[in-house]
Amino acid sequence: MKGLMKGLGVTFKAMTSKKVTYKYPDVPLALPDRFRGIQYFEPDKCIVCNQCARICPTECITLTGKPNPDPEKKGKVIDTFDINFELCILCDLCTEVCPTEAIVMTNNFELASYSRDDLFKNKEWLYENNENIRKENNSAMTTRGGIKKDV
Amino acid sequence: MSDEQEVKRERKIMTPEEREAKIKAAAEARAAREAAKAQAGDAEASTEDAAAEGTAAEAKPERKILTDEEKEAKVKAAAEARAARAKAKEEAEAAAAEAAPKEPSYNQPRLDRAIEILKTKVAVDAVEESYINENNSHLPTLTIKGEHWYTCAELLKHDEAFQCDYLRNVSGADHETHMEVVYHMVSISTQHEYCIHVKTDREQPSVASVTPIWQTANWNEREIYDLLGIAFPGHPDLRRIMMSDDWVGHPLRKDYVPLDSEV
Amino acid sequence: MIRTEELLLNVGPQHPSTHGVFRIVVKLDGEVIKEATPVMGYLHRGTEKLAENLNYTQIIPYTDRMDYVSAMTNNYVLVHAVEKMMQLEIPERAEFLRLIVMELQRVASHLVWWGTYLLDIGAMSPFLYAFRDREIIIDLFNELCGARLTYNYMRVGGVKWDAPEGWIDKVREFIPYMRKKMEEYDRLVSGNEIFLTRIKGVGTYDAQTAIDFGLSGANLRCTGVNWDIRKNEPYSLYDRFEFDVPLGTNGDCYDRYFIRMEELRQSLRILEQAIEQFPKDGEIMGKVPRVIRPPAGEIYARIESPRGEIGCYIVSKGKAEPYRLKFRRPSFVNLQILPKLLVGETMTNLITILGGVDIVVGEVDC
Amino acid sequence: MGTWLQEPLTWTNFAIFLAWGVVFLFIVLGFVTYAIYFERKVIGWMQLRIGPNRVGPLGLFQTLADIFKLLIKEDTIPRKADRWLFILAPVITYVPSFAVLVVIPYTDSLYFTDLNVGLLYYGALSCISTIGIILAGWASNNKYSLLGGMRSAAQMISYEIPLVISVVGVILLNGSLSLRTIVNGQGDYFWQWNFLPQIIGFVVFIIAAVSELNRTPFDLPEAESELVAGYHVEYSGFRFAFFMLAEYVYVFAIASLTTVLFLGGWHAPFPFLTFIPGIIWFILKFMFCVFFLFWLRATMPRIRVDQLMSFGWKVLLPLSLINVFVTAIYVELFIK
Repeated sequence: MKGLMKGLGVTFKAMTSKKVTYKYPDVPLALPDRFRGIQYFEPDKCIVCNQCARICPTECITLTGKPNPDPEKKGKVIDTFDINFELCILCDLCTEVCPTEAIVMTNNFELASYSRDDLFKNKEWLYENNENIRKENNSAMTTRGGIKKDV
Repeated sequence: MSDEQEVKRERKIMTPEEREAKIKAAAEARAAREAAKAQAGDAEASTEDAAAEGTAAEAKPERKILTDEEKEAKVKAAAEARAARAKAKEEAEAAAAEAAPKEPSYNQPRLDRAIEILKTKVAVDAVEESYINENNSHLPTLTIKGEHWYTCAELLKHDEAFQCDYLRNVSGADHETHMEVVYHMVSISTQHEYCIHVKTDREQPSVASVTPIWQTANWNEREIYDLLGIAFPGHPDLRRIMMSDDWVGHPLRKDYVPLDSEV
Repeated sequence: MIRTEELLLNVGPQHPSTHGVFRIVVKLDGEVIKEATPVMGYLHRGTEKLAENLNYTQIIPYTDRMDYVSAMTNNYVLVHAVEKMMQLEIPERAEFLRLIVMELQRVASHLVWWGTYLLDIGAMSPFLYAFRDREIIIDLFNELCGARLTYNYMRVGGVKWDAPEGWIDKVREFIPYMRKKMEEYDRLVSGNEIFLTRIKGVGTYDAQTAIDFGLSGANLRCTGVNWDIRKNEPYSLYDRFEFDVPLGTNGDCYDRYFIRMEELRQSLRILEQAIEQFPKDGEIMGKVPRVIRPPAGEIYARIESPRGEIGCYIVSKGKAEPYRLKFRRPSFVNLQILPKLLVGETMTNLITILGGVDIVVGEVDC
Repeated sequence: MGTWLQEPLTWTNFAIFLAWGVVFLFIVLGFVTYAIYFERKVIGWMQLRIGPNRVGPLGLFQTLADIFKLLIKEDTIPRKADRWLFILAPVITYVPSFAVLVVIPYTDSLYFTDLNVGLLYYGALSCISTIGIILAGWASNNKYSLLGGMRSAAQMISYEIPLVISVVGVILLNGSLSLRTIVNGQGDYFWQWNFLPQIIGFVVFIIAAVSELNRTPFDLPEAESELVAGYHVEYSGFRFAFFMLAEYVYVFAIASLTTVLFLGGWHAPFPFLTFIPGIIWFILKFMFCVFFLFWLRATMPRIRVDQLMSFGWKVLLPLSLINVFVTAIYVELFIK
């Protein structure tokens, strides 16, 4: 009987304590900088090295390059870049391997839509997704051989 | 007792001499690699700023169109670099081996005794091969002949010298030449661990079930049966466990062809 | 003539108390269970098969999805196995970070268990209390690695992110907060007579049975077997900290409940010490080759996850992908004892026992 | 109102009765609507949430929206169900719950009828609802429903007995089964109300009453973590609403009955507070009882079937019998 009374006391006290509900759709969630949301992609920085597509565990990135239109410059520029968000698990590996920070995470996460086709995002869409971009992109991986982050 | 202490010191790895030798060897290897890199760099100096080795080198070919000569030079350079690297590695290994002749593992006596017991109590040819898995905390690893496995298992559980009453894990593997079931067991009282491999052929894979000895094996064996197709005669209820009952094939086999090409 | 018939009842795959898509086919005589057959595989994603075509870094996100309630320990068991195979040295700061997140994860995982267990037993509030406090840990993780559930935090050789500024202090503040909340939990639930009568003497087994079935974690320790991999085969930095392994005597749901509650406290104790000894600076990534290729051979690494012994068996042929990767999932092994425990129990106890075993279906099916 | 009942039945009188009935039905429906709202709010607060707050100001129209949703939902009857019993079950459950309300006096003058066997009438009618629940469990042709229905039958029978016997003490003290007489028999000071002299009876009554209501910690028939939803698994739309309605009307009835039997009805706790009208006191006490039920639901885990049974037969029944015995001796010695 004593235990029951104590329990009743706890719940009674809880009535006036601080509520933990987030006012989510009304008030946007405050997310930390490192939050892994939908990627932002900057075509100008991309060197078509294909590393993001290769590291992706779910193979959701497809990209093609084309020769640089400016004959003075070498290398390739990005032609198409698509992420299939039906598959993407936002694991952060693509941004981790990107040598030029062409692809980085943002804090946006709202992807719900009525059609699966809408989840297939192309280069332009990802470029427009330019709000709340993650500032801190230098993770531990920068110390690994070869990849330089201060481009 | 001493065994246990050594197990606990597992994290600490090398004696000072060993470390020194290793560092030296590593330094040599690095020097050799550097030299190779420089050579490679020369070959393509005209075209590349040679900012990054490794990654970039693999990825860059796409970036520009190379002339044939350039390509050839590059291939050659890469080959040379690779050769140099391999050589350096070999040297390093040799140096390390020279510096510290390999000591037998502290678990070697235990392994020898285990083999001895199995040979005398079960059959002379019960143990096919054995070694100490040094990376894995010096785990004594034995390969036991399929036909003697059940008797050996009983012995492993009940014999005074083993007392392996806790079966940690049962895994199966398809080695393309043969199938294998791997048992990891430990004795709760003495904390001695053993790893047992049992090989079986690939056409009609079958390994005696140890479910009557360790209940743990029950579902694990079912899982192996389901995913690898190894039969376990003596198992009380050998059905598929993960896949549906009407599934065709055993997914973890290396020659398994997925029905759905998307996967 | 009065005739009684056995009732065949499918509990699940969609049932509020099977914690996911898991099915038990029970034969009932009235409300008493005559026979129970667990049926699983509804959540089988073939992680082991997928892993054979992925390199080791790519497998880490997949391990997050096995035991999604305690993803950090899954991360750790994989990288630990690979590191052991390659004989890598891990910087101290990285190892400390790993240990801290693993212990936080244990707290979070036990909180989920506590909340859902009470929900199974019929009390709604504890669930929300537990999630309030778990939310703090989740937020800490979110701040550390940018995800709330599937962290993908550890890497072969270290961790991906260093602790952000003030993070360690937040963990430090969390410990006394959690201690206070634990008292509240005890007041609310641990003394509740209805709850105690429901779990006392339910689902009892002895030490011999527990060992025979290969149980681990609280399910083994409730019978009094002193077996905690953190103590018996110390990995990470556990040999540096003082903590106790709570043991039970009767091997019933009651013991399992109090062991888990005590483990929560012990985790806080470890965290406290870890925060104190946390190195001021240092690398968080060891010297690791660019492409991870463990030498040919095999390894079985195991650690103590909140649910028991999680193990990782890797066969490597010296390639960047594992030749064979098998996880020993504690939920899967622990669940084997269920059919034995359920015979002769009522429907109500089915839920109590299943909840007490503490399974995560993502891990059972893998 | 009692005077009307003595008059011959004319069309005018019939119209008046009907009007009163309809008005009262709406009062009860209004109570149910807002009881559900407050239950969700109170439990929300106790669980550190804020409860419904999306529909209307402060979420006040949430229940109305829910009712509307239930009304427009498809009415499904499983093909293998026993069709007529399936349809009949919610009706059998609901009608008695509404019918028991006639005997409850709210103030000295506001009541519908003053039956001289009021309490017996209440006990008898409330049992009928059980039949509805068992029928629902059986007719659904669902194993979970069946288990829920059987549990309900066992539970109702075991707890109806202590419930009735626990009030025998009160009846002995007042010498009447009429609820109005019972209220009037309780004194002007709060310690003269029945809950103190009849403390054993009171406690047994509360426990048995919560059990009768099928609410936590005795919500076994619908135990959602075991039986999914128990006897109403297969019900949807308005048939489901009827079960909910019956449950909350019983909350209304039990809270009123507790107030009347043990908490002094419309009496003020002290004589100098009588300037506040009796109906206010009644509502306050009534609301406290309702709140207590919500509070229990937010705190307690569910009891187990076998424990429930042994508790009912081995603890509550002997206790209530002892209570009757002691009260009888007391009455014999001091009052006669």
